[in-house]
Amino acid sequence: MRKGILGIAVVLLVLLGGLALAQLPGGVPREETLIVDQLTGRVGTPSNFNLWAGWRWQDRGLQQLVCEPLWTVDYATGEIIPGLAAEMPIYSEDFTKMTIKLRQGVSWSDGVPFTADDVVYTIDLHVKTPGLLYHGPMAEFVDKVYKTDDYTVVVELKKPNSRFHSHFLDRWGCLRIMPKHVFEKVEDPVAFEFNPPVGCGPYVLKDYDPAGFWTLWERRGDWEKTPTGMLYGEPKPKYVLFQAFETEEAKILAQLRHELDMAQYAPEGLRVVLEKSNTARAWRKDWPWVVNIDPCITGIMFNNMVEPYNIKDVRWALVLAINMVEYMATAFDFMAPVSPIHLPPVPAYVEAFFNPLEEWLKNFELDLGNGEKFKPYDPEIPAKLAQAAKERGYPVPEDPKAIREIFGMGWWKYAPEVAEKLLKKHGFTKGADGKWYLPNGSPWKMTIVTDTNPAHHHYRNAMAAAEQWRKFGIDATVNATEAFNSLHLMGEFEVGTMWPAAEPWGVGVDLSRTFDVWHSSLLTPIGQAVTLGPGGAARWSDPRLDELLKKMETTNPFTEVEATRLLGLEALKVVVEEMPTIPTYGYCGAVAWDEYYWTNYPGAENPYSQPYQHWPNFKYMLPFLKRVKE
Amino acid sequence: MEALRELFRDYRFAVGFVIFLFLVVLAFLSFASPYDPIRQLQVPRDRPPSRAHILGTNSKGQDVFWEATFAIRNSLIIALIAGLVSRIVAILVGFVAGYRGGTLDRVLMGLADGLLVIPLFLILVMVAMLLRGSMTLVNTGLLLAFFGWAWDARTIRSQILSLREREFTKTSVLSGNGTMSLVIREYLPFTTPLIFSTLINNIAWAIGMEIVLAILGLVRLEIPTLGTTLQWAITYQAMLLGHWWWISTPVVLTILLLVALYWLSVSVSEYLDPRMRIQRIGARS
Amino acid sequence: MRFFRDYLAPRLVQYVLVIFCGITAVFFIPRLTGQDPVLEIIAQIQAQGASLDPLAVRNLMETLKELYGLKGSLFEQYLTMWRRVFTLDFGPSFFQFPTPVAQLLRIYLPWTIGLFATSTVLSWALGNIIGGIAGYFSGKSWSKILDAVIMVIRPIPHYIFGVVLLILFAYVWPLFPARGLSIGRGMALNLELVLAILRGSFLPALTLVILGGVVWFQQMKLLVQNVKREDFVEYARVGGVKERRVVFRYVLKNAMLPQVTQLALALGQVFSGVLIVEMVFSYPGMGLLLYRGVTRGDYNLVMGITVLSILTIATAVLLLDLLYPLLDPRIRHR
Amino acid sequence: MLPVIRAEDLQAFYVLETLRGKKVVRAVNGVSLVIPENTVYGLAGESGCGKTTLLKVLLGNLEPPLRHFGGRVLYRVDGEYLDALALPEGKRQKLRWTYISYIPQGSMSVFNPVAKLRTTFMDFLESHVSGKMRQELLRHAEEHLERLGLSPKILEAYPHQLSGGMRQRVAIALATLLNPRVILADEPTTALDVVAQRAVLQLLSDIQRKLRNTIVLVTHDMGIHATVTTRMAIMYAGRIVEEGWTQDIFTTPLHPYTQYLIRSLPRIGDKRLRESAPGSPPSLAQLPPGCPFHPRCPLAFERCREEVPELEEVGEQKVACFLRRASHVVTS
Repeated sequence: MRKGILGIAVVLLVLLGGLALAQLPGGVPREETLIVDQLTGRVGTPSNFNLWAGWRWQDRGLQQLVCEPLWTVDYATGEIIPGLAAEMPIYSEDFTKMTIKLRQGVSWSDGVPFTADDVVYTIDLHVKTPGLLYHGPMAEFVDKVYKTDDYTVVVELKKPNSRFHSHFLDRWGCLRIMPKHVFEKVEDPVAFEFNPPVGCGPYVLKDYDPAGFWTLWERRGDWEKTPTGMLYGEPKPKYVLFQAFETEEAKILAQLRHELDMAQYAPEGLRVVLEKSNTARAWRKDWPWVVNIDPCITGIMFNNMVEPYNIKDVRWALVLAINMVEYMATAFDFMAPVSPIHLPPVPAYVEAFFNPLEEWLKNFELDLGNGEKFKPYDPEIPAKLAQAAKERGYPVPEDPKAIREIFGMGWWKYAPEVAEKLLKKHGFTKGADGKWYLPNGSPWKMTIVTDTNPAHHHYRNAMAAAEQWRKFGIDATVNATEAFNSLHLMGEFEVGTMWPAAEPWGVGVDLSRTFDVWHSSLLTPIGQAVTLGPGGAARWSDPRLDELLKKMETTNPFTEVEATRLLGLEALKVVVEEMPTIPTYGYCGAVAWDEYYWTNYPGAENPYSQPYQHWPNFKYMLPFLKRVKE
Repeated sequence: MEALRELFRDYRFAVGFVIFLFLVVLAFLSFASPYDPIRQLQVPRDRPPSRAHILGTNSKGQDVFWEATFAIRNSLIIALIAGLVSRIVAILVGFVAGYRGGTLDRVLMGLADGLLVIPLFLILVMVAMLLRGSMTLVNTGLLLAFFGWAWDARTIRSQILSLREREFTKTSVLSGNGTMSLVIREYLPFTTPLIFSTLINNIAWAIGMEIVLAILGLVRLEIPTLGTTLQWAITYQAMLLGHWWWISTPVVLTILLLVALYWLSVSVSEYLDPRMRIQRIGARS
Repeated sequence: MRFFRDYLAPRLVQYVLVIFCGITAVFFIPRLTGQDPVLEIIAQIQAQGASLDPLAVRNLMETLKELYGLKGSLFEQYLTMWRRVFTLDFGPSFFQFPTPVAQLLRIYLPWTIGLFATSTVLSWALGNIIGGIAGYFSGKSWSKILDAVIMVIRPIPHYIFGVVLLILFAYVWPLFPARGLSIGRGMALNLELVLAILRGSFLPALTLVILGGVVWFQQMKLLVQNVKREDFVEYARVGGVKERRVVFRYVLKNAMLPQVTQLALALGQVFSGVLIVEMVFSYPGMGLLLYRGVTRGDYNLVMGITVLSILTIATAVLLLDLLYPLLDPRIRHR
Repeated sequence: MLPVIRAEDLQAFYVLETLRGKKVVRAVNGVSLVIPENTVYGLAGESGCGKTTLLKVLLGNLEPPLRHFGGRVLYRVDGEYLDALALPEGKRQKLRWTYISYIPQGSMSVFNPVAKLRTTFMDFLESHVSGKMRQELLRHAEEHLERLGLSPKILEAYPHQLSGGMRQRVAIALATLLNPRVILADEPTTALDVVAQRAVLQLLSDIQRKLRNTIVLVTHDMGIHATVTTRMAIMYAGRIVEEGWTQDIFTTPLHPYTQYLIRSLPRIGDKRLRESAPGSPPSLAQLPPGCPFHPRCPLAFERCREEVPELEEVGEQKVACFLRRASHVVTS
């Protein structure tokens, strides 16, 4: 009988093995298909593509391949790319009117031409329909919207707004234009499934998994009638397959077997792929491999409404208690650039903000009491990090410029003795056991709230910070919880690792998006949800910042670029002085590309586009890809 | 003492005991560890086994051997709490339900079935999430104990039910022996092997469950246990990066521990089984 | 009639009670987690980059609460929940909004039932038969070797076992896809589809069958070693009854009886192994859905899955309880 | 009077292998017996003296840890003596139930609890009778039960549905299904109440009378021996210490141990406390030197502690005691 079972097993294996060459969904040919990793995981709403009504896993290809926004920001340069718009928005002098010029010759994927009617319809519908995501800002600001001709739309505003265009500026979502001819036939635009989706982008839906593991897209025959086609030419892959993986291992194995072309990993996963595959590459061809031109900054957030974190000196003491070299070793194995300010040190920002600020940073002083001063900035941190990374066995370049590119511009000194002074100034005491006690005499216990995914930067920051502060003498523990977001928004935390500051519009010089959240009018008491996350969760404000924000509101970011930049610079100084959140290092994506079927990815040596497959700009990368075997 | 000597004559007991003792010694070694189990970057990272670090070092900069001593200690603590506490409940419920029968039996078994029929694991996950911040060793053990008794209570009860049907119960009851003496003198010897094997199974289950919870990230990951050690090795891709010394340590320790327990249980239950003992000791019939 | 009163009726009462208590517990536990699903959704929208102004957020929160059935007091929500249970309409999933939970269940349930039922039945049958035979011939060397191998396999965590299988059979010897199943929308029911399903399900099923089977094997082996020493077995053997008959009709049949009860109860333990295996192999099952639901505080989804599981498992246990007398005459003819 | 079974200097020990060497339990230690045809032959002795093991050896059922160390067991089949322990297993299996059968101790549980009795009967029949249809075999079983005064309807019952006494009688019926020449019955009445005991003993006697075969009746209850058996042997510490006609043994017990056993019987009108031998039988793993009974024997003397007495004939009886040598006088 056992023989029988064995026999059946063998037959089954052979049968299955015979069909081993894994077929792609829909039987599309592998060499014409680009297979990419679905960053946000399995799609929860596989049959629903209506991204105007809620979160629809838009990175399944929807925002990359189907939707063309009016404008997209290239976050690596800060440059704004007009898509459906023909040029930048034109504001009236008092910022109460915005005019949009539209691109001509574009058509929807079902052949209907794209015109100003679509834009007017979209804005109108949003003003009228509360269930849509962008109903709020549209209803608040739009007074009237009309077209002056088929390719010009005018939006008249109820009150001045110099950043109204940002609602249509795509970075990870914006108000995209709806196909009027589809939606006007629909009774309830919120419940509408929008399946199949109709867009101005270069691809159309071919098939998808009802369980949400994958979505397959096919290039439009008339791709030249899309902004992507007009701007950059024919997207090369005939098909694009978005595939979700539940575990890192499965993703790695798929890429090693050339069943996956573009993927994002934790740094360890990236190392495996690079070690085991001859055809895989990362954004940089050499160490540290990862994409460090991301516009997001990671770090630590204090709840500024909770004692003792409402005290500036305490926040600063905690900064000085961090040994950044050890911190980076624990957090990201030296692979990310550190940042002393609330922006990531990407090239555009180095030029616009880091270099101009460097002198100020070097001279910046903390008041330790008794007239004692301390200059906390340490420009040597990158060199120290480079040394440590070299000792770890990584091939670190010698060139100081390259070192600053990889490790950042500088960070804050490791000065526990100064931290001690700052704390003692406020009545903190240090016991004989080396543990810190609060002014009221009880031991200093700290819970750092963080996300549950150990591969995420939030988690890594929390672990590294807890480690440093434990060493300093604080009883710090990490609480990784699913309620991470809720706790932050409701203010029910003391220290957390939410983004320390919101990312600007890509890396444009306009920092309004970063600082808006800290306007005093938005300050929310504990127990009530903050409405502007994530930075708002810090529950902090400053009159100086309010002043600067007011000025920003009346500055046109397109025509008054320098003034906009200078306002940002001043705001950065205020935030550094007060340190309501601690910036640590710039977000890094550990991207791996397989060059078995496709090549000419936008790597560090040729950064013609941003490198992620989950950002909307992905469509602008596709025309540049090349088939390896023609 | 005679019993132990008898047991040691069984090679499975002897080997199982030696392995178990070895693991307990390892657990105790943790008290002599030169490293803090929670701190990172204490030693060079990712080094294969060498004289300085006999099981190598991991990607967090910890010595794998010394971490393992903490892991085995903590896992044993969790499993023992879970196993012993749930055994007490299971024995009480099983005996009372099985012997008394009637309404009490129905109520108790209804309770046990209720616990079993709800997808236990789901509730466990939900409660673990609720308690994650306070999932210390004791709490994890108690949580597992809370979910671990129902099954075995049912098993023990059915054994008692079948014992109740046997002649000696009737004889004993007719001859006016008290309930306690019946339970202790007649039932306990018959159920002890079962209780032991359920204990071992439960410990195995608790250790396995702890690993599952750790892999899902539902315990405090900085406390080293077999599960969290494994979870960190998985997170850092130890398997695919070829850090075999790191990932195989918790796996091998788990296997050793469970094999040792299995052998002990089989051997002990054979020893305690009166029928088996007759065969083993001879013709005292 | 007595059979009904003494055996059937208590079990039916118990069945109803178990369902009631189980569902009530599942209603309350997630509400203690301090997670607010509405806030989680909003945070998600914010984190994904939509820019919402305060007023919009407030409006959105109200709308979401309405939709999710989170309005009103806890007691009102509890009543709503029971109405939903009876209509099997659990409203929309929170994090997969606006997909109705019922629709998600329709998509995922067949996969899990397919994988879980097959692997449970197979592991139970194989584990018990092989374990029974090995227990009967426990003196033979093949039995000892098998026992040793299984002893070592049993403690291996599902995750490790699954990943090792994946490495072996999806990479080193690429028989199976690492990507998991790829069943499209409009795939017709034909041989190709069946093969695709088989290929996608083979490794997960194998993991579950092996790791589940070894447990049954060990239990059965111990049971058989006890039953083997029962008088009636020894007597039959001494009396010259053919060995095959002794093994199957005397030993296995008697040792299987407790295992039937165990099977009924094992059904309740589904999720741990299945969940991990579904994760490792990207298998579109309920375990996966459930875990995501739990981690996102998706009450409706968790509710739907749990209610369904409780109903299914309680019914399965009841059925097995009702079938049991057919197998065991001692219960049937009291 | 021809023997059906002859045992010659049988030695069978339990050998327990442990890490620290072997442990030997001398359960059957040099037993010679002649069991004649057409009798009820009794075997008496306290618990733990090797009676059950002796039956196992007589049945040829030696499984580890029980091992054969010497001596022979001879069956007289068709006028020829066969060495039962030297026979191949298959041959031995064939003789079971047709030549020799066995009612084990605790035979209450000899039936498969999840099968109807009919199935169990058929299992035994089909294993021994070839070339007959199921229907014929079933009829045979029914007829057999009827002959023994039991209703054939019980074949449709499950074991747990029968009373203890009834189950025991069915067990006897099962053992005698194929008219064996010898039936070894190990404590068949121990767990039964007095009424059921009488019914079972009655059945055994009836069978013996009808089939004219031999029943070896093992029990520690001397009362049963007195009423049922014709010849008997007394066993102590793996040896036969006395053997003879039952009547003789009860009137003139020769061995001090036999005397104790008989004195322990309750007698009507006897108000004295029943006496039994002080102490308990020795461990079979650590036998005392000399006569194994000497530690409990009030009459023991020097020689008893050094030499083991052989079983010798004293008149019609046989006894293993130095006191009963021809030179000694019977004093009791």
